[in-house]
Amino acid sequence: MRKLMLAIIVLGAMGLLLPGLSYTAEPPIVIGAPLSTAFLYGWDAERGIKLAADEINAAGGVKVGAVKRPFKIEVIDTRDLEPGVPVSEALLGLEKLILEKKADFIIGGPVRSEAALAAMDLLNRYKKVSIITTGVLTPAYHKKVEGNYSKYKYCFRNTSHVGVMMGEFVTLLEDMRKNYGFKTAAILVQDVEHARKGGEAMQKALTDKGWTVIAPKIYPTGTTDYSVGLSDAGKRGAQILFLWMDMPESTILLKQWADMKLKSIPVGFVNAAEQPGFMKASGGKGESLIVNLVNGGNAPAKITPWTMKFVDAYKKKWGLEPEGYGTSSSYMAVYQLKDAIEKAGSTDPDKVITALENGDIMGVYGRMRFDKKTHQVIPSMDPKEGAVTGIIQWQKGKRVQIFPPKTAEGKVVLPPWMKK
Amino acid sequence: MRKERIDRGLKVRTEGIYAINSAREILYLMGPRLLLIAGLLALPFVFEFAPYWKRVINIMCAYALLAIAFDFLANYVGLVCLGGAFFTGIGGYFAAIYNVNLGLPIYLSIPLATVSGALLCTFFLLPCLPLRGVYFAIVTLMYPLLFTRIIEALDIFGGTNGITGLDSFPNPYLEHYAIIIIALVFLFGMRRFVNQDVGLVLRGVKDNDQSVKASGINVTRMRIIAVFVASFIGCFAGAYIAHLYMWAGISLFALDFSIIPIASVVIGGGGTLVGAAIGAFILVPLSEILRAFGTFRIVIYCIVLTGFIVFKSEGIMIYLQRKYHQFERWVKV
Amino acid sequence: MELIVYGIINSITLSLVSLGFTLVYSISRVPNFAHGALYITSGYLTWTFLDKFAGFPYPLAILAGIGITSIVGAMIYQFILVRIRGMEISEIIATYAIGLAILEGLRWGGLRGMTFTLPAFFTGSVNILGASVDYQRLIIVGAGLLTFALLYLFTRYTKIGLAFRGIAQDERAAMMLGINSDMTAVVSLAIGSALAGFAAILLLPLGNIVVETGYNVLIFAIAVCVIGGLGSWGGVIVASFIIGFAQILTEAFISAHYQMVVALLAIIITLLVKPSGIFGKQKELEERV
Amino acid sequence: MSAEPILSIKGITKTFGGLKALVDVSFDIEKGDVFGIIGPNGSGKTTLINCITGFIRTESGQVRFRGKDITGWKPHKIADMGIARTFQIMRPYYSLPAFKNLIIPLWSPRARKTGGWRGGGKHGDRDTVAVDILEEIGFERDSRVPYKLASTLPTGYQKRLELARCMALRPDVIFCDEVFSGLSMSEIAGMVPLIEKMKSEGITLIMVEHRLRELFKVANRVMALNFGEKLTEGEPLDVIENKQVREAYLGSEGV
Repeated sequence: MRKLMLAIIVLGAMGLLLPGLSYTAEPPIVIGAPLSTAFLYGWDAERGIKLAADEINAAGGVKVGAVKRPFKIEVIDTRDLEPGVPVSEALLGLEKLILEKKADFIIGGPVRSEAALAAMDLLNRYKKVSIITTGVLTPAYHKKVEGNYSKYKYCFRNTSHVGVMMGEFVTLLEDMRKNYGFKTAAILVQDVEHARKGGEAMQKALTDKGWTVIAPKIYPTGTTDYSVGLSDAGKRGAQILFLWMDMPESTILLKQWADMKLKSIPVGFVNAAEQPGFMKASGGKGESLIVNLVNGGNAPAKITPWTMKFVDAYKKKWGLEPEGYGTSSSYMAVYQLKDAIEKAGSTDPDKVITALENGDIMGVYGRMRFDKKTHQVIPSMDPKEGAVTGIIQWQKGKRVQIFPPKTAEGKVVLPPWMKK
Repeated sequence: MRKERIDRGLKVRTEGIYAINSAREILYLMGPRLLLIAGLLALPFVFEFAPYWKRVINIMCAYALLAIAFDFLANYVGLVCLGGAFFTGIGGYFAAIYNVNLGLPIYLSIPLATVSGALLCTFFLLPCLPLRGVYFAIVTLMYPLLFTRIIEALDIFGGTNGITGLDSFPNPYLEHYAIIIIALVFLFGMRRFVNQDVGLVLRGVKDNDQSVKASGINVTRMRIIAVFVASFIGCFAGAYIAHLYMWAGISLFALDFSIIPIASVVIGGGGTLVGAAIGAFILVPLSEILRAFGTFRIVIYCIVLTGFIVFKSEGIMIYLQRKYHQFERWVKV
Repeated sequence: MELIVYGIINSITLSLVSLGFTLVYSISRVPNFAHGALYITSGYLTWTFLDKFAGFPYPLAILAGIGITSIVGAMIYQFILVRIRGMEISEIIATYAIGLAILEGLRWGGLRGMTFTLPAFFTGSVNILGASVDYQRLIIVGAGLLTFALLYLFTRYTKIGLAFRGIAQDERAAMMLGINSDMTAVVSLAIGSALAGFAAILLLPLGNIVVETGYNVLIFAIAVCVIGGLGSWGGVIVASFIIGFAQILTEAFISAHYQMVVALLAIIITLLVKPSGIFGKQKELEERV
Repeated sequence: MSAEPILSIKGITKTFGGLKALVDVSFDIEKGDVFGIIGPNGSGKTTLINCITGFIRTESGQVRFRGKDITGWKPHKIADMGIARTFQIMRPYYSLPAFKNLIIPLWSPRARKTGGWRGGGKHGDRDTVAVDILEEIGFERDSRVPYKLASTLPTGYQKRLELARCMALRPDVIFCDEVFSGLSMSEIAGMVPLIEKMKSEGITLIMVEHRLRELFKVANRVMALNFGEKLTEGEPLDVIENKQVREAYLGSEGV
């Protein structure tokens, strides 16, 4: 037992020594990034953050008052997207960033909604400003900020949420109705809170607009066969398959759809279909699929002058196109933070919060402003007014921005077997 | 040449009976225990300058409690529970409901959640208690999954988002000492309990339940008592974690809460209770140190675990005990 | 009508997934919790051969994938399980830990994201009884039935198959008759792993290769085996059909998100009503005290 | 009073998946009897005990103890009534020292009722009683034997421990399942007086045995089973003269 104690003490000493890194004249501003790095939403956010920080540091750093301080990025693997890992594990990771890595600000995750919601109390406890840039799509997040501003004022989110995305989808579908005369939609969603809520909201919205909607089919995570739902949708003449899934098995659904040659076009939030590699993975069967990448700039597009600059810089640094949701927003969050710190002239949380609330910069995916009450980025269909989404369609194996109209580079193309 | 093992002077090899003559001998016996108690109590102060590691202490003690519960059930009652997460989940949700929905203060919600959680767990496990063999293991493995799915499907208790906004502990020292002291109390309490007459009967159930039945004792009732005790410990850990992170959600039923305690018991040494706790004290910090390796730490972790099972199945505790009570020397044959 | 078609496909998929697990358990009494990991390993290896070595023929890659998986399975027994044989809990923990190590190791080694997949053998679909079925699924059904038939013949008419059955029924007696129990256990693990790999090759083209599938496969394999009776082959097939159809019917008539709840409830009810499973014999033996 | 047998078994039948283990077995046992049950291997002796003591459910038939129907009761209830049993395959509580093995029966509701453990409430009391019982049954009190782990005891002591476990319950009836088997002659010689002592204390004994010679020294009535069927019942010597019994045993035991 003595050996054990000794071991614990030695381990503890290591823990003490680790943060004691080299001390420079101008201490860096530490940004902690709690991310589930083994997953798309984790690693693309990590790359986005690192890219932005490198750019800023190369330009001399952040001007805090009279001195210029660099950004330092500390990434930690929270594992929160892995099944079987408790949220407390992710929260412990967050605490490690705050307490041991001495993070001044948090950007990125936690990625899973429930972990992010649980993290809000911790952020209040340690008084750390955080910008959520990936994962978390639940409206509960900003509603919680609004509900108890003084407690949760530390929490910002610069990506979209289900409510906004629904509006965008409805507009898109309405456009398609006008163009092609579609009127029936089937809804297939994953059994998680935000997807289910999304499915319900979609059903209601479309019914209100006069669509025939086949009641949502909710699939548990890990379902491997969708034939029943798909053939049902096909029989009832659905022209739109509205999907909301962030599980890998959604590829199965798309392959089945292509094999069945259903006379419908899949539209939705499908995490498996975001990456450039998806086309190869699906054996070309994802052609015509319309996917929401949540924010513009997660695929090459011309939204603002900055967009392609960002895409090119990303390609240069990491050797591939931005892969999916979380890339552009994580990148922007660093710039928003830089802007806020410079305006506040300090890293004091309260001052930075005020500065973030008043921040207004043109970014990769439009104008970036936070709502003062909810700390949610203000969305818009027009990049000049607010943050725009990035809905793309897979056309000839490439991701083509098709929505919002002001940023569109191409038109919706129907699957070959749908053309009469 | 052959290795010879000789008992140190004091210990008479009749299982638990000692003849104590001097203060030195008392110290010999009590020393390790005192060291453990003092060491644990001192931890929050030792890590005063590494605040993050203070947080690890809390989780470490919570896992130690779960490991003790597993060790007790598996090695003293013969019920292998693969679902420690079931206990933490139920305990955590109860704490959240009491604290958030009913507005009870933290010093009421934790004890109430512990008791009611233990009752509920026992109730759900009742059906598989009369059975022998692997059924208890399979059912306990399935229950956390089932509850996750039910909460998900019925969208109750906050659905997949969980319940947030639980009260945290009023001050960090209370937070540390609440769990450290409770862990110590359960540790030594359970060690005492298994040597009480009731505990002996439970151990009898493990060795030979038929014979216990033939002795006129209702085996199922004994198992109910044991499951209640274990789930009491587990639910406390769950309620504590819920309050520690001010949150309860379906991932309180996560597999880690089942696996890490089992691994702790394997590494620490089964059937000693102390070994279980020590296993957790080693594994949890180890897993923190390895955090930088990302998922690779799970690989390291699993290899260590397999290594222990295969090559050192007695575990660290029993090994240390042997080294402490005996010395070895090479003799010529 | 189409529900029946989909039900059959789903059931055969399930039984393919769980056959390897049952085979290992029935012969060597090792609950192989690394089953899911072996499943993914085989898929990943095949993918590696296809992707890294240009022009590698697909059938050869499949053979290599299954072959290596089966060797891995045999090695797990030969080097690890043999030392803890008979201690059920140690076996569970050890196999589970190995499985976890393989899966997380693969994840660490680069198996992340959703861009890994195997090509389907044929693409396109056909209409059967009003249900549209793609060719890959037809192949699965065919291959599944063929596997059952081959296994049946193997255990009835070949020497080693008969030895397997002997061991499965009474290990001690079989040992007295000169059957090497360790050797058969190694072979059984090799065959069980190969079956897992075979199932993976058939099923993975439907979706993509991700680590999570490994965990799901394990859960389904256990579910099917518990309901069918641990170690009973007939039970596996019957139980797959029960769960398979239960899932399809739940999806069609209640709602898809109760699928998992139904499967888990089925397990718990089975355990409560007939703990040994539909075809299990353990209860009967246990009663003899 | 004397008209009522202490244990009365009527028409017990049990099959294991088509195999008939017991067919319509009936017999009565008077208080104070030492009742022997003999028969070749696989004739259903142990199954019979299991049926009577509730470890196996019977398909039909009735077990009455002191006039009370106890058919289908749970084993622990039957033990609580005062029917103790030993097991053919001994498995003492290996992880406990010998004397601690007795804590389990002493803790049972029956032992508390019958005063096997005389109140007091102090922790040490059961230990004292346990050592007393062990001494009665032939463990040397002052040696280390009663304090040794049960797993380290020699077979003879394990058999005694099994009997001690029954005695701790203060039972009215004890079923002994092959207590002599696996013992050396000298060990058996040590056991016989124990049986006689129990008999003299008024305990009814039912003994399943292969060692007929030793059995006949103590038993006053014997029943023979073969293939689950009762062949005959009566005085030991009459039974052994029975033609069917001899046929059943021919070549298998040295009668």
